[in-house]
Amino acid sequence: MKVLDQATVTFWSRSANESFARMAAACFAARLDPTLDELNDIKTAVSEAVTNAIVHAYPDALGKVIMRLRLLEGDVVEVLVRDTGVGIADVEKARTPMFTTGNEERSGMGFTIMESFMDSVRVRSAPGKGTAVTMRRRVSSRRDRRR
Amino acid sequence: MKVLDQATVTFWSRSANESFARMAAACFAARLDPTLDELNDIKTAVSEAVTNAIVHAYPDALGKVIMRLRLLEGDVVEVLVRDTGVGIADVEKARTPMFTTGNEERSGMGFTIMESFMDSVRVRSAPGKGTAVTMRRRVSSRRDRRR
Amino acid sequence: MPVKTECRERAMRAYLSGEVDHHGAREIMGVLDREIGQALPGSLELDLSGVSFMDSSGIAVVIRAWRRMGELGGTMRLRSVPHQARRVLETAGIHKLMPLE
Amino acid sequence: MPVKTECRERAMRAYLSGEVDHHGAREIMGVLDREIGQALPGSLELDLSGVSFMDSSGIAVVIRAWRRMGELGGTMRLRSVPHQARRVLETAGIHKLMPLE
Ligand SMILES: Nc1ncnc2c1ncn2[C@@H]1O[C@H](COP(=O)(O)OP(=O)(O)O)[C@@H](O)[C@H]1O
Ligand SMILES: Nc1ncnc2c1ncn2[C@@H]1O[C@H](COP(=O)(O)OP(=O)(O)O)[C@@H](O)[C@H]1O
Repeated sequence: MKVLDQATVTFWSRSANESFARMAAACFAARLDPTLDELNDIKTAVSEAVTNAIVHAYPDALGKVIMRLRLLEGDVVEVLVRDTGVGIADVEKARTPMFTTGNEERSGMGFTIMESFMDSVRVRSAPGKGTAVTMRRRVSSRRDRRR
Repeated sequence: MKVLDQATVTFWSRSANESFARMAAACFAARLDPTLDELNDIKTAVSEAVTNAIVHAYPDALGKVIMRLRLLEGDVVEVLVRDTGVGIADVEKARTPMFTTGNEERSGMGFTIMESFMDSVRVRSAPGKGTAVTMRRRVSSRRDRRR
Repeated sequence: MPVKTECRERAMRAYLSGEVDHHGAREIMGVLDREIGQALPGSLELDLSGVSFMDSSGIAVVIRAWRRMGELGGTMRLRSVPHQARRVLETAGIHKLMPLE
Repeated sequence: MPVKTECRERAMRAYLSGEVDHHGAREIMGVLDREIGQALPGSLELDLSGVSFMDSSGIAVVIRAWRRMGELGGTMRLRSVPHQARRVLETAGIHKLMPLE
């Protein structure tokens, strides 16, 4: 799919940046004039992916989190959240609902939320190298809604 | 001044990104819990610097705009807006109120607004190399306001 | 404060507000743990009307309070759940564990 | 639409709304140019109550309309200017050119 525009946001793995990251993604996606529900869905999924990079990728240190935002042809928003942290050995297992290696502050529902709030979620990860989560969501353009 | 946190936002010189950039800066600055007026001042100044990079730096092409957001010790927000565009030959002249090389869509008040809405504005520029505008604004912390 | 509680005759009501994400969840859990531990209520009503955003960290907050109430032999319900938070909580099946209004 | 106009007995009122930045200014200028050119009003009142954000691009919008009204021998005033837009317009000294309420 053709990339119409793209922006990159880079930040440190501090929990205070979770809000910043999902707001930045929402402001970029707002360009497609989505409904409030669609925007909230994207914000929620981004919050999960970014929180994972902040909580799981760098357990004992600060690390960089890179979020690439894209607008694709056909009113599609793509968000890539990438870290260079510990990685995931078994991605399929990690995506199982309720599975978590975190403490009781984590519900293990992060990937499940991403999957149900976005149209597609692709995870690439290598232990010791890092994780990249690419999510896409088609939004209804104002054009369509007017019909 | 000690840097407490930092994030970088990179985007193309499209006018639709003006809104995205100032919102991203505001979301980052919101961490310091500024007043609405302070947040609006920062948004306005960022809008000017980013618009300049979009309008003036790359007259005939798309180029990259890099915005570095920092929280400095003492409740200070620092925003650096950098481009690798045409640069400014005479910065002092460019900063004069009403001076513009733009068409009648520009008022020549961009730098003046940045200067009056922020505590400090530093401009470094080299013709053919690009321009970097660094702005700082101390915000009143909630702590102070409670006193 | 992201949590306010009131308790009357062992019926506790807690009001969450703001963005319930990982950054904020720990403080909320801490307050709820403490208040439940002090009041030992027979029922807990968690009012989410002031929640502007919730992600899966909110699921953990709710489940933890629900477990605590279970240990005390009490009941728990969710009240005034905004649309976005409802979508998150329902994705996790929370409505099968407790009433969600 | 970021501009709505109404004209009664050569008194025009124009309502700007949304974010008046460089991205949006061109369309606003185009609409104002066209409407003023068609109605040839004796006075223009620019109502900014719906403006959620304005930067120096808004100054250019206002000055352009003011020049146009000057050419027509008419008057211009600004009405219901929100706080943030007022700060921007006053920094440019717009209040010395026309009433700003
Ligand atoms: N970016 C990441 N880096 C390392 N591990 C990750 C990352 N994202 C997810 N994981 C692993 O996948 C598990 C499941 O993730 P998720 O479904 O989001 O639930 P939770 O974050 O609540 O644990 C995590 O507990 C963690 O082990
Ligand atoms: N990033 C930039 N790259 C090149 N030239 C610039 C840049 N920023 C400002 N300038 C020059 O400085 C002038 C004054 O800028 P400014 O005060 O913001 O007013 P305006 O943008 O309305 O022209 C511009 O007209 C332009 O010639």
